[in-house]
Amino acid sequence: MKFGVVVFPGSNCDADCYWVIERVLRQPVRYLWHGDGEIPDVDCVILPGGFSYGDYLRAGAIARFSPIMRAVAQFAANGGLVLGICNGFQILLEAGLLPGAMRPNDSLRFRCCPTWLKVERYDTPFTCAVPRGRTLRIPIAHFEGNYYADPQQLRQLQRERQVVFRYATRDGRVVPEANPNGSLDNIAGIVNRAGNVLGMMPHPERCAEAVLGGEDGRYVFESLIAYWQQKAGDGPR
Amino acid sequence: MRYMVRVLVKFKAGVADPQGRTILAALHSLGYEGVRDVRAGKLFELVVEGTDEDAVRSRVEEMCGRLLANPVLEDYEVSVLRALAGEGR
Amino acid sequence: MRYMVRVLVKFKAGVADPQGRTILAALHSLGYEGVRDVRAGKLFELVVEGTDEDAVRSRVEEMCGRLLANPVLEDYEVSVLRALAGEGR
Amino acid sequence: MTPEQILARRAWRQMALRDEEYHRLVEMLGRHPNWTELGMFAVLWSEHCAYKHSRLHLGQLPTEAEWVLVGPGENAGVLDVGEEMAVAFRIESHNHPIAVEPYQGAATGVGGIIRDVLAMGARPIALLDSLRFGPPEEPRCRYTFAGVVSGIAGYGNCVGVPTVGGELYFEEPYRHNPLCNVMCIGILPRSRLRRARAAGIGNSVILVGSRTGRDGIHGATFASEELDERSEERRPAVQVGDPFTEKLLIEACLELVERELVVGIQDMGAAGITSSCAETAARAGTGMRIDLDRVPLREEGMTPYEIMLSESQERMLIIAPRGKEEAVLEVCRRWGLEGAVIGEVTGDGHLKVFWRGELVADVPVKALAAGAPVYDAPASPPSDLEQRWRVPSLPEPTDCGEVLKLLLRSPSLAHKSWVWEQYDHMVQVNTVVLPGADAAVLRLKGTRKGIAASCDGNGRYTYLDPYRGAVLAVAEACRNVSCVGARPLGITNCLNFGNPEKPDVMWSFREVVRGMADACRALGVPVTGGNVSFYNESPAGPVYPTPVVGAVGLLERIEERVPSVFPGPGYRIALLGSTRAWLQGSEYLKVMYQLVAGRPPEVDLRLERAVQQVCRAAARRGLLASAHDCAEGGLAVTLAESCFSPEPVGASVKLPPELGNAAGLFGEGPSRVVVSFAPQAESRLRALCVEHGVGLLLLGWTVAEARLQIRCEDRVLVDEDVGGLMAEWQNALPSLMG
Ligand SMILES: Nc1ncnc2c1ncn2[C@@H]1O[C@H](COP(=O)(O)OP(=O)(O)O)[C@@H](O)[C@H]1O
Ligand SMILES: [Mg+2]
Repeated sequence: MKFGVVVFPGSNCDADCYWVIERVLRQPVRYLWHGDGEIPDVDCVILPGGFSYGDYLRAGAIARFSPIMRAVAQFAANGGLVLGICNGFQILLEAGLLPGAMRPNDSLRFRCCPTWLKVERYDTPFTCAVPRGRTLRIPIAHFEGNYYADPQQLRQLQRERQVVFRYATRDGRVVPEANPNGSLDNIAGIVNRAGNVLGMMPHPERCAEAVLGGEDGRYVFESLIAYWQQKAGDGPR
Repeated sequence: MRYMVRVLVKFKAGVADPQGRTILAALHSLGYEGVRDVRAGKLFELVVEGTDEDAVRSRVEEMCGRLLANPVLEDYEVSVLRALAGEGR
Repeated sequence: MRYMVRVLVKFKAGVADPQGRTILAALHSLGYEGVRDVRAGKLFELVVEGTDEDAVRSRVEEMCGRLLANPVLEDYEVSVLRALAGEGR
Repeated sequence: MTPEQILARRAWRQMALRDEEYHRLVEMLGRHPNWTELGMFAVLWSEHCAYKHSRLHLGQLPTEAEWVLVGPGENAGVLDVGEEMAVAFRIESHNHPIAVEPYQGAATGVGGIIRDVLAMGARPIALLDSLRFGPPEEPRCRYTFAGVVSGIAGYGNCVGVPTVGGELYFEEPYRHNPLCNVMCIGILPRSRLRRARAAGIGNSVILVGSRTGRDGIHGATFASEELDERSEERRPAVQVGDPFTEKLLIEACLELVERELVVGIQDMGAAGITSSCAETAARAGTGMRIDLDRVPLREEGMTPYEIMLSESQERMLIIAPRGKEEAVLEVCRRWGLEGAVIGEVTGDGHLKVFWRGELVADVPVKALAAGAPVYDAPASPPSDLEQRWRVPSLPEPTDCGEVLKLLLRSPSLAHKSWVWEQYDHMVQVNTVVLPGADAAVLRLKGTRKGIAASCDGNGRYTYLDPYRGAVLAVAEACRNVSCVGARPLGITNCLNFGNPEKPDVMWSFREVVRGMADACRALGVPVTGGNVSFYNESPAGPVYPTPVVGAVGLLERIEERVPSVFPGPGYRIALLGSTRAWLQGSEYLKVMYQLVAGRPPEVDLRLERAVQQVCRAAARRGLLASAHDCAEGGLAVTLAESCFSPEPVGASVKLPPELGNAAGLFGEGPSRVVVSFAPQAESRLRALCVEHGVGLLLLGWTVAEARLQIRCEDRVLVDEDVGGLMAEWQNALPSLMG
């Protein structure tokens, strides 16, 4: 499965995603430059974490206008798989590829710590390989991860089952104490209606190797590969 | 002509404003009990070229809608403060 | 009485404003070539109790000096926007 | 101002140059300087740039070892770690800026030290921060503390360099003079090592990064009739960090190095263009000609003086091969950065500065970069030194459990996650041992190795005895690195002191350097660089003499790292090394009696070295389940911290009679490590200890029930629920900070 990792000015988890895909998952991967207007032959586009344009206006606000984002929107509209992690999620929100917006954490402090995620859906390309019932331990690291949607958007998210990850306790209870940033309904990750674009604040690439203290993040990448292989097996390619 | 334009961006009513809340608490702890509410927002001051105030205002409003504010969360207010003398063409 | 007070905080002239510069570049790349300068700052809107406008203004100026702005880096501007009807005592 | 007016008004004095310094520079120049030249000398001959009061003494520090590729004198030290890889590292202070603007002061400090490491051709992979503030009960101190932490976070997180460790103390003398020292570590393939040298006549001098504005044009060299109050006003005293540009600068510079477009590279710190040009030319024995009309400016109407002295952040100076200018500028453009060819390397040994077609400065680079005088300032011990050593006789505590809790919530000992959760400590996916352990451990991608790092320096000890305090600081930094199983390869140091013109400050400075030199020699660890920060002094007095030691160590195999908490029940607990502990200078005296008193212990450096060797050898052989340096708060605090794993573990400990008192429980001292190990490892561990002449005192067992029990003979000294102790320790900082 071929991956592309977008490099925006100020991305800083681009190399981490690249590393995990190449060295841990052993899949082909290339960087996609923000200034390019086209997406080459890849099966999944990753918008990595970091501080595109320094997050100087709002996280993701400037990056969404990069030429590559027009191509990403097209790629997504054609059913391509798009994974936005942290700043990547913020960019997807600003670009309108996912509903809602991010506010600063309610503590007004940057927060880097492990979180436990309840997986709300297993029928997405991003979660199909997660063992049922397993709460995932994946770290966050952000200042603006306090998800907000207006009431109408929220109703739509619920109706369409678009929430994929919620912050939870270790045993999977979604309670206010488990919410690290004030996010609405403990939302940590959502998909678009079609289910091919996911945004998540936690960083799966930071816990894909045992030496870094956990491997739960691998499930996200392995899901993508499993989904893709299945699809390739199903239909003509 | 060049104009000095002020843009204020605030959270919409109803959107919780953690920064405002924190500042309010800090002001109280400094003894400013009389402060009842604080809302935090952003200020941008732009120098913009244009033929007249109205044209400049509507251009900046467009910038707000596209970039300077996030319509899901924020409202904005544009005011053209003054024409900048001696710097126009 | 309660008053709505607006505080604008900006970097002093001469201080580098990376945020403003980055926004300026973004506006240019969106085609807003006519924008010549952008300075970014902060906005606070406070509801403050006080006997009259002057008292409120000078109290808020004091808050600016102590908390809302850092005078070595920033200037501030306080304006009392209006008395809030029906909410005073 | 003309040279005549300078002379008439003795304008150098306003620039903090002494009369004899002025005469010295006139002699070197062979004439009177003009205004711009005077400014250039004044900054480069300032204490900050020229180390006038410290240079003489710093020479004592050992700087060599087989694996040292670059020692002091460059922007950062560089160590060979094998497999064609090298590690660059350095520490620097930003104390004065944080006193006036905590957030930006700290942020720009991070930016500066990152560029030092970048200037070696290294990719910055980690930061550590060593912080000192006044009492946290004081709102102003909390404000400074919170601002500094968020400034480090704001900058470090944005540039994508993880902050993996540091230290934090709160003490009265830092009330008006908070300290912020930041250390940066970078890695590079050995072949990409670059020097800050302007070599090759005809090569181009290229300025990359932010535009030059009126930032930070020198407090020290400030003031004159020309630079009147109005221009003073225009000149911001504090600078604003731009981590976004810094991130682009990192990527662009590394790409330039990789593509062999860099002959020399230098960051632009204090005195910006002046120092970077003069220093690179001086190191290469060349000269330079630069044209100020080509420098991209942020503001209109800047004078040559201002351009030469501007300290605008996020700029680097690149010396590029002649003919490659366009290739360099192309890389800059791709990264969205401005670059400008501002001059060329010459062979005449002079820095010649042109502006609007005129020669506005012409100075021999050697005079600028190396001509400053060196002072041997008078030194004498403070008159009350021996008084500081007196400790009144004190009663034994009645409830040791309560004392333990008090110590655990003392802000200097409490859990620091309130700080490091604000730092991205994981970006770059190298952080194997996260903040909270004795030393952070980073893997070296592409090898099996790891890098360990720790920052240490207890100012209270140094205040009480500067020589011993410095030895203790070096010993602790190296011990922390050894506790995780790594071999200390080198240290960098930041020496924070008051006014060196005061004999007692100078004396403590000299004692500290002497102590550091002795400790480094005994432990076989070279000093590869550092920073001196004087004048940390207010009317209330100087800071504690505060040497901060940043140690870097190497783990040959990352799997051999040792955790600092007990892994679970059923392990043996022992005290490795010395069993001696002192209440002198301890946190116990401060917390219980508000006493900063007593002479801190002398380190037996032979024993210290042996203890560290045992830690490492045991780690390599897989004998240790955990190891935790026994530092501030003593044995009781160390045992408690060892229980504080994510799944709390209990410990049942029995102390020998001589340790069953306040000194035994809460006393501090070097060369002690609390270890745990599987029972079957005991004989091999013991053999190692015997081989190195190190003691191993069995204390007890880890147990499933999460209680910490410390007994001595038939007395129960401590019997506390680990969860409760942990809550005290974890909640202390958050509840202070609200
Ligand atoms: N300012 C700080 N920034 C980041 N980490 C810190 C800071 N202060 C302390 N820490 C981390 O907290 C842990 C405990 O620090 P400290 O009490 O100084 O340890 P030790 O006594 O072992 O040197 C260490 O892992 C250290 O790196
Ligand atoms: Mg320490």
